[in-house]
Amino acid sequence: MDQLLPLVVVVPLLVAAAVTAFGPLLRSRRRLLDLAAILAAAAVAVMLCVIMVRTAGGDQVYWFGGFRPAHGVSIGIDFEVQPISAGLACLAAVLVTAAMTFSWRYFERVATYFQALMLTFLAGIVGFCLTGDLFDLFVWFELMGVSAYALTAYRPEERGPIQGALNFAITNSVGAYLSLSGIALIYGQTGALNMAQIGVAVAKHPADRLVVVAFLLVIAGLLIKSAIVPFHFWLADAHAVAPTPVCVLFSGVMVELGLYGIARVYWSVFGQALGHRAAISHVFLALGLLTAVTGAVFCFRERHIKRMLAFSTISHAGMFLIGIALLTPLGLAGAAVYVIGHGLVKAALFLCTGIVLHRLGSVNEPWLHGRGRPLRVTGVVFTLAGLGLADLPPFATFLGKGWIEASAGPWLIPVLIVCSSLAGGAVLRVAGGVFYGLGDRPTEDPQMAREAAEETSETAGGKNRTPLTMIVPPAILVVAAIVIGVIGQLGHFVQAAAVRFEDEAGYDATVLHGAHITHPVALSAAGPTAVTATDVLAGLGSVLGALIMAGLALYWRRLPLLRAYRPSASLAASARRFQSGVVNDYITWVVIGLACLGGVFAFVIRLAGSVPPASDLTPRASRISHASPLLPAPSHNVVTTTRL
Amino acid sequence: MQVFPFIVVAWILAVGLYGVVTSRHLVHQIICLIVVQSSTYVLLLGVGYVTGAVAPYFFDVPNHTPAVDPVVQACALTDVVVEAAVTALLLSFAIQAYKRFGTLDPQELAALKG
Amino acid sequence: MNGLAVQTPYTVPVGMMDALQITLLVLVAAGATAVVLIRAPVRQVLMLSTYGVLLAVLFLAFQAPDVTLSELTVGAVLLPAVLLLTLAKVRKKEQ
Amino acid sequence: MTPRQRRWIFLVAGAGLVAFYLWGLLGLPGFGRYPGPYGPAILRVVVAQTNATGVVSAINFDYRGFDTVGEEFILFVAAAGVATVLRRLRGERDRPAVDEAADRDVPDTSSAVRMVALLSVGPVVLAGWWLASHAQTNPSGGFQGGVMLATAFVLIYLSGEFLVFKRFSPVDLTDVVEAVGAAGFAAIGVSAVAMGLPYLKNYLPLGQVPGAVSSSGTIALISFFVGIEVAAAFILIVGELLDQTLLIRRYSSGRGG
Repeated sequence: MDQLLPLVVVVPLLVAAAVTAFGPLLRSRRRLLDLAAILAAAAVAVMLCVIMVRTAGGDQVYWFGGFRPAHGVSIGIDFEVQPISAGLACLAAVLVTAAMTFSWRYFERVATYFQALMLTFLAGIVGFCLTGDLFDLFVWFELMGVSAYALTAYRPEERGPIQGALNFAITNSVGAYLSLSGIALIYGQTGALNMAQIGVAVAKHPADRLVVVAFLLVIAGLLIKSAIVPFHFWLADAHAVAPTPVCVLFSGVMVELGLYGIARVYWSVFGQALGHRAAISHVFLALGLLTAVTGAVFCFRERHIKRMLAFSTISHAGMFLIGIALLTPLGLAGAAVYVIGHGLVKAALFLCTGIVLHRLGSVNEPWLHGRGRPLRVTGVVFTLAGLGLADLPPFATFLGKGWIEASAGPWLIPVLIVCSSLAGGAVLRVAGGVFYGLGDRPTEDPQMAREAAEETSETAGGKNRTPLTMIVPPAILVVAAIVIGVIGQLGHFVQAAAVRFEDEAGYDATVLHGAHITHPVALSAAGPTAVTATDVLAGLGSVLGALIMAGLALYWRRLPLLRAYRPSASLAASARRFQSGVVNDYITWVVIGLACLGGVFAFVIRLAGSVPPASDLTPRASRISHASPLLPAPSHNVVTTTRL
Repeated sequence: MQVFPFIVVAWILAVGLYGVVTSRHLVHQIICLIVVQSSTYVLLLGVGYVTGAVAPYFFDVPNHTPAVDPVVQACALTDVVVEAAVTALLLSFAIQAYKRFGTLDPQELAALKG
Repeated sequence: MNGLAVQTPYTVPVGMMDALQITLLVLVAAGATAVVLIRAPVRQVLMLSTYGVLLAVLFLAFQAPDVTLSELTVGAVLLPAVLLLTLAKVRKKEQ
Repeated sequence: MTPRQRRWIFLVAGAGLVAFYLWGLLGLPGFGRYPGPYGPAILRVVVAQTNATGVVSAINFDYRGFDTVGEEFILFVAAAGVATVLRRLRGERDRPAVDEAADRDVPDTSSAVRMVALLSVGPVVLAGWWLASHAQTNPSGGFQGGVMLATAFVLIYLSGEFLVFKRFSPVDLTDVVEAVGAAGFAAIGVSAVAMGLPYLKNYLPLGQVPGAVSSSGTIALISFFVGIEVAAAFILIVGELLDQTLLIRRYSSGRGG
């Protein structure tokens, strides 16, 4: 058994404890502890890369405490590692390393707790990605949450962080407790906590009402964490106030983790039993579209740079959900690459914003207009990252979006172009206005100005030179986004990983019966991953749209027809009514969202007649029996797959 | 009796959520969050109960006496400690919010923050 | 059907256990409602402590002594203590 | 939304959600009819495999020990978060270290309370350690023992001046002890990995008498470390809150309250 798997989670935890223990003892040599923390995060990233490559040939299962399942009943906890889960965890480790390197000189007075909290946050993410046990998933979800709450309120001197952290903590806690209720519910019927075992137990008979309710409750916490409309309100508050290195992690990987959780829970546990794949796909597609459009519109309207990047993350979360909701290997592969590309690019954008905050002391776009000219390198990196966000061809974001569009069909292309151009346009507007002084001085929105002015610099600011440790990480991240986008056979590797992720019967055989499956069964035919002309056209279209939107935003006073346009007070007021900052509203929206989703699910699955799942797919329960358990040789799954 | 415990679970969840939504005082809201979480304990232990079985401790009862499910109790134990941790953190946020804003009403907090 | 799997010194006839559990469940539901409806912070904390004790006794009826002990120590003693400390800090300004 | 709107919207949507939840709950196999294989599967093998009669602690510290590692660090992060958020800020200074009596007419603790508190510190500490060390025999474990120990320290505050409490639990020492507790648990697992065994494998000798204090290998050891960590974490949390209540006051800084 591969001993790397537990170390990947335990090493950051041990180093976090060591950093806290030696903090008071090593008052003088503070930098030693920071270095140790950064090296630990880097080591985790390297280990995860090794694991990802090694699992390409076949999933790896690791049973803690040596308690292996006996004839289908698991009594311990297991790690079930697939390339997609290891890849997401690796992205998280890379971003944590970059964020901690960035904060080497960023914070004036770094208490020892910052590194410890970042490392436990990383451990929570890695544990969440790799675990194969449903309650373990909740425990790591909670560890990641508590670390995030403490990191959001890391600067209690300011007013904003406390209020943002409160909203974040209360909303996500309610989500976590609903997820736990869902886990308890499904445990009541199947008596199992291991995902594969639950999947097999639940797949034996068509989905009854308990499975539907349990599925929705379990993904309730995950929907809130992945900021899907109408559960997304907390994200903008938490983002706008968290310290910049922390925002890198919130946007780069924490939101995507919620979506990974939904995909994992759907495919490994509930997918087979729920059946009605087309209906469920349509429900989540609608949610994804709604989130993508809402995020993009709010992003373009926002003048507070961090809050704008937060809304662009919401918009992209919607696009990832669209990719996953297509339920095809190509869609999932596209979402995976899009997540990695977006994570790198968004992290670079946040780090550059951190540099602006460090040097100029504000994130209020109107006030910063033209003041960013001396920050030449930061300006270049920010603009490149903005183009990446707008899906410029060489970037990984373009590759991912291309596959999603190829898998969904032509109807999705205009929607994604509009969303990308709005989100990219907002970022390019900031790039043009702040770093190059293009366009006219924008009018001050008093309300947002007060909010952005609140964000005093996290350090004394006003330094004349950007320290190297602050400019190198974003540059490396942008280059990495381009390199990943250009790798040749990436498509084949990620698509095979996506097929493996969606193969439920293979997952059960691997976990419960120790089979080593090298050729997972594709539920629906894998699509072409070559970059086609339409992809390039779509990518260029969205970049062009972004440039046009940025130009319009910067020069709208001079354009004849737009001169009369005043940003209507009603639009701002209505937006303010929704994004009210009152946590009571957010919980109400959570309840409304869940009630509606519950109604839709109940209607779709129960009333539409319980189509026996067997006709949809290869029944996972029966396949296990004839796939002769404990077969040492890779079990050849010779079963015809029915196209969706 | 088959269903009554689960009706109580749904009632506690509903009351807890009502408290969180209509609360005008942060500490009151955090306490209602504790009530929401306590509904998960009752559900967990209710799901694992076996009629006529003893507690899963065999120091004075023969080994293979039919016992209640110990796994849910381990999960509930983990959950109680998680509750204490999250509540302590939320209360420290509430203290800081009071020192910064001078009020504990979420409505005014949002207004003051701008 | 006496519902008894085996006779041990601790098993209670099922009829009596049902009645015990039903009353405790009703008390816990009432306790939860009371905790939420009381708006005065200090009184609410005291009610939370009572609710913790009620929950602990219910878990005893569910044959879960371990959870009873931790609910007693955490839910009925430690959390109210921490809450009262918070309220002491928060209420001081109003005097 | 205004509070009134919010109340009505919640009543409607909440009713829908609770109805949906109840609709699912009624699908359960009924109270008292636990169907699952997990519980009986563990109950069959637990005494044989771990020689522990306290099955819940055996699950918490051995079968599902990895959950408990995560949960320990949740408590560790919460204590670190409380310390981070409540630490003394630029605009605040310690008040002269007199116990809070000036602007509140609080009578100082009566000698009866001091006596009872002082007398009960000993038994409470003893009970705490007894609970932490008997995880594998009867319904007790690291958590309950640790919380009991933390309340013992609060009794010290009740029995004497707050400064006595501070001398007994200086923040730095508590930090170190808490980190040692959490790291100790994770390190036991790593020691198994170092010997080529799976993480958290119970490799210590199990002892002869099931449920004896010395039996069931690493379960007793892990419970000991968990007890330390939980006690230290809650002492830190209570200590920080006591600090806030008694010592830290906002003084000169112009920004006011």
